[in-house]
Amino acid sequence: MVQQLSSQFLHLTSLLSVETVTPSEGSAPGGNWAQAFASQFLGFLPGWIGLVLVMSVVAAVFVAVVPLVPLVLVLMERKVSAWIQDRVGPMRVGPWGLLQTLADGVKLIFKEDLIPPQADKFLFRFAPYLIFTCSFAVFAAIPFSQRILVSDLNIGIFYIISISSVVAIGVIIAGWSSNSKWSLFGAMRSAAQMVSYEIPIGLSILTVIMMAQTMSMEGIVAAQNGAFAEGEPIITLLGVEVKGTILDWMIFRSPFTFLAFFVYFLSSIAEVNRTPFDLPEAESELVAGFHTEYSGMRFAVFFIAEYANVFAVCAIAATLFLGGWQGIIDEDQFIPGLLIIFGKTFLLVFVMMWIRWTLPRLRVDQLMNLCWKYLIPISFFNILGTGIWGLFFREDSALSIGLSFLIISLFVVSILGIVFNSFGKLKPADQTALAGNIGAANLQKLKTTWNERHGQQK
Amino acid sequence: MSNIYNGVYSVLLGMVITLRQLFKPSVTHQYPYENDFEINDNIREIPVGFRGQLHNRVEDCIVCKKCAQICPVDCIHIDARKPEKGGKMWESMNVVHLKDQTRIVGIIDGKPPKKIEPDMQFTIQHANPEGTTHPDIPAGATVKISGDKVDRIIDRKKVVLFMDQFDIDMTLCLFCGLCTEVCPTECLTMKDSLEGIEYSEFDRENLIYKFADPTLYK
Amino acid sequence: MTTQEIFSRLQSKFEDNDISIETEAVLEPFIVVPSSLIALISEHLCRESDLAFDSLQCLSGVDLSASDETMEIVYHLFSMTHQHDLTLKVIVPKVEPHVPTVEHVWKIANWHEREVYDLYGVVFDGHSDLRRILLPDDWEGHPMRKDYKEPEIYRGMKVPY
Amino acid sequence: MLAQSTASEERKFLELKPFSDEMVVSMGPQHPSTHGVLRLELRLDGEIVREAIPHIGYLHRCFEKHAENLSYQQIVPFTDRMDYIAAMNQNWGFCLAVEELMSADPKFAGVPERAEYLRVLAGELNRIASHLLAFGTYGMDIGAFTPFLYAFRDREKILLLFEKLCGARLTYNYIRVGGVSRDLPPGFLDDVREFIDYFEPKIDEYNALLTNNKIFLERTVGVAIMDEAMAISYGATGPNLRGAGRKWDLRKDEPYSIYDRFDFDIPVGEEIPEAGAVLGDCWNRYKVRMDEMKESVKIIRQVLDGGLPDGPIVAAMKAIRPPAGEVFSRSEAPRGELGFYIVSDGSVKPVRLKAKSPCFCALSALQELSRGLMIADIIAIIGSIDIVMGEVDR
Repeated sequence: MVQQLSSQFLHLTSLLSVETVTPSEGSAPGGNWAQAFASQFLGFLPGWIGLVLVMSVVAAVFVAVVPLVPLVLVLMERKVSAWIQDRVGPMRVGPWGLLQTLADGVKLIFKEDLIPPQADKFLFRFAPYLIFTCSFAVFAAIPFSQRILVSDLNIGIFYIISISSVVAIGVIIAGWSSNSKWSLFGAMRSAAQMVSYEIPIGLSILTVIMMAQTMSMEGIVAAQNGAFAEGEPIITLLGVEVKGTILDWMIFRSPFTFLAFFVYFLSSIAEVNRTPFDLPEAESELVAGFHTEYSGMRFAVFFIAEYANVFAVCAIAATLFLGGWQGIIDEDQFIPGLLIIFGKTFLLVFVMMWIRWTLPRLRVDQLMNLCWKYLIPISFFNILGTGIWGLFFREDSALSIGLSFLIISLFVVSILGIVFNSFGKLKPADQTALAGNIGAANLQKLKTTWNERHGQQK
Repeated sequence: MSNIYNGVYSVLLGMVITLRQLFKPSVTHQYPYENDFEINDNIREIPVGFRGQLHNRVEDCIVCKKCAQICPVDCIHIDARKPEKGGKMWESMNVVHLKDQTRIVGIIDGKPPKKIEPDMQFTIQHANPEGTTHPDIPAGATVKISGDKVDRIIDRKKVVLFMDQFDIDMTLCLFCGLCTEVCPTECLTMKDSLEGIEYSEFDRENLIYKFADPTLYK
Repeated sequence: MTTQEIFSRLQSKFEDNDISIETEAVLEPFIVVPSSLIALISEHLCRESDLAFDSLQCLSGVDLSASDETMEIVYHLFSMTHQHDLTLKVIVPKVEPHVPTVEHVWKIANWHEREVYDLYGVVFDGHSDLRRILLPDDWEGHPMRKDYKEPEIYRGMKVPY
Repeated sequence: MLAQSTASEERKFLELKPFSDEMVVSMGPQHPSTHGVLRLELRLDGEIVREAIPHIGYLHRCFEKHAENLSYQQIVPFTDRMDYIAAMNQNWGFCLAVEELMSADPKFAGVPERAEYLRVLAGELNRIASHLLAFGTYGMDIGAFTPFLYAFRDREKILLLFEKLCGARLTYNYIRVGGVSRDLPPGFLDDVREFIDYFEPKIDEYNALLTNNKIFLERTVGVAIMDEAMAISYGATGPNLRGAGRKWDLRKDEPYSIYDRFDFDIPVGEEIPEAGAVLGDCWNRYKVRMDEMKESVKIIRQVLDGGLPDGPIVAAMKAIRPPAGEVFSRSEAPRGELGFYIVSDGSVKPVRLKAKSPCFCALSALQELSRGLMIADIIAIIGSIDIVMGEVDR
């Protein structure tokens, strides 16, 4: 019996493995393995019931497993922030405080579920689940390895963008239904912010889609096919065949995708409401923003969803720009794809935390300025550039890779050189140069408005 | 363009600073688990003269009520009465505080000088072991101590009043230390040890410290 | 400029009024002005270019004892331009004390006068927003007066702890 | 009297036009960034603040009424509780006033030399601690959490020094009428030197981390300009006045204690057109504090290098019983000029003691400063004028 089951399981896993999808195919093999599974085991039932059963089991497993990621992330955030701030972080629960978030979760579950008497009770209850569902639905389309992918939609990235923008609605519902002015402020801010930052995100992703010529996530990964490229290995080290390089990753394909990566990353920080763009929950201004009135498990759900979102945007960035689950070594899964993509994602998450614990917060108008005046024009420029780049280098030629490598490395070296050289040499004279865009004209404007306002009172 | 440059530059500068801190050891310690202040070197010591919990060595107290008078928040309550006949009294004697934080209770010959010079010699008849913290002087012995070892000498007055009540309400105390400064016999002190810091109680009543000890006056 | 010089200037300006100076046996000499005149005098002191008392350092009420029938309001002025200082005093009765406001001269007087109103009950005529500032709006009495009796109960809470 | 007062007291809420888009929000008393228990009544049009009315008094502890029933010696611990961030300077301000009152008494010899040096040492260390807290909390108001903990890390070192010096970490009760309470513990000066050697380069690091950060500049530069005339009219002193460009510091202009013996600068705000920094904006007010820490380090270094004179630490006197009279004395506390007005009748207790707190004056300007700005700017203003509610409410 056991043997039979295990052989069935092996069969299942082989079904799970998705063949490298060529961009032109664009098929959706998502339901295939589930259908096969259903017909294998639940043949006595009508087809669709079996399918639904299988899918619900998968979904249950998914919902049970994926919240572990936020748990890890919360702990990681607390540890990273503690180390940055010369502290030790949580140390009490479990060895080195590893079980701290679990304990927090248990505490939150046992807390009283408070609903403000003036709140719209249905929407108040509904909002956390909406946010939770949407942020977890994103995971369905992210390929975590060659085999672990719930559904390879042919419009995968499109699906992700659309689903994740529903989160904004959840935030608005949460803020509005609490019937608290601070919550409403948070909701309004987040609505404006999320809607605005969807645009640079979408445009940046568009550059990748242009390069990969597919919207399927698996297809995009395949387009950065480094280690899985056909043909001779570039170099063989200690018997390990190195077939691709990181230059096959989308980020290094052209200078424009390189720029697009940063635009995407910056906007995604805003999309998941983290410092320096954490206006919807700016703790020093709006107390806690849209979830001010939530407590107990509902608050925990918000919290989990927030960190799930963080993980999701980072995983998407890793998939789109950093080669997804592919390493650069070989196709024998020298390191499992799951570990590779988790490594890349956690690196990006770390950078997000690092930014969060370093930078101050922007003001609302400045946030919008950054989006509309800088990020969106840069994104359009990227799209244009990517088109032209694709026009000139139709194939992935050595020239194309070399040129982009050259430009990008020049860029990186110059930035790093400036920062590390001038570090510690900051003199008062530099402050003027450092300062910024408010400028002389603006100064005059400020003075005139000032005089208008206070002139008569003097 | 310079705007973007400035933004990126200053942001990266800040991030380099925080990244450097990431690899520096932490400055905090885990308080209740690493609380052996005396043993562990990397834990900060409570300095000498820390203003912690108030403590009264009742055997030295002469119930002068100066502390109750100076207290800005009236947290010290003292009640005293004249001794009845046959009540136990002790004679006046001196408390010699040595510089190594120990003290000898006894009678020195002659009056204690106002200022202690290093070349002075004190002969102490070690009368009463009570209150003595010097380890190797037997009771009744006469010791000679040179002035450079002596920190200060206090007259311990003959008891004239019985202390019925000496309560300090630590819930009111604002730890200004005025009462310890006016105490003529230096019997009212603030603990500069772990006990002076760790004083939380579950019951508020326990924070009213009662120092009066009727067994002292039989 | 010393207080004496300022006093003689004030005297010449406000001739018919009862302005007096106290220099004997005090550390800092002060000028006592009638309460009706304080706003005018303040304005004069602030606007005149060689006096230029542009800064109101402190405005405090003083109740010397419970038996007195009057209170004092003390204005400590300072000139940032000429770096000289001046103390003005206004004597007001304890019953229905009224003083013109100096809010239009120094903006900080707004809050200082509210505080004096709150704690001493002196009403500053012409003040734009005379409300209690430190105590709750429904507190009864003016606690810094020496004859103040604290209420037994405030909103169901026992007051004397 | 009654008619007028009740009429004004009825106005408890801001008036709101019906069917307008404005709303009234109460910010505080429980709010993360009101620096204590300050309540602001905001009339908002979206994010724009049409009017902000500060309500204070939540921390009123009747200090002045208390003081009328306490002897001068007993008042000193209460001054600790006014501005608990810079308690040394509060002690000092009060003691200066009492000493000025007592100077009429021929038996009072004046504060001994050594005590003056100890006071300067303690006062300047406390000034650094206070400005560090201002820097840290301002960073936190603007949204950067990490500078706050860095500031606390370094402030902790100062608190440890104070703990050695006087046995308490926050409410020192160290500077007494006529001198100081304790002499230096052994090795204290070496500890101080070690600290300032460690601390001086840190200021540049903080400047790089926050002061010159682009986002921080965007948030603070050109926001809520309190120019010189307005600052003087509102009685704003200290860094708030100096940030407006007025070079005014009691330590230089009316030197008390022994400040005339030290060589230090008074940092003032500067107009930087490239950055958009205007005299008297939030950034300049904040920047003056950062620069003042360097000057304090300079003063401490001079105290250490010059060597402390030997001698008594407290003036010989029987009881603190100043002669009858009244005095208004000012001193330069970290948040501005702290004034004490004392009326004495020759007894051991003052008849009237009024504390003129710098935060009280600066906070009263908030209503005018905040008009027409955004919610986020209100936070920036409160942080930049650096109030401590314990001192505002007393």
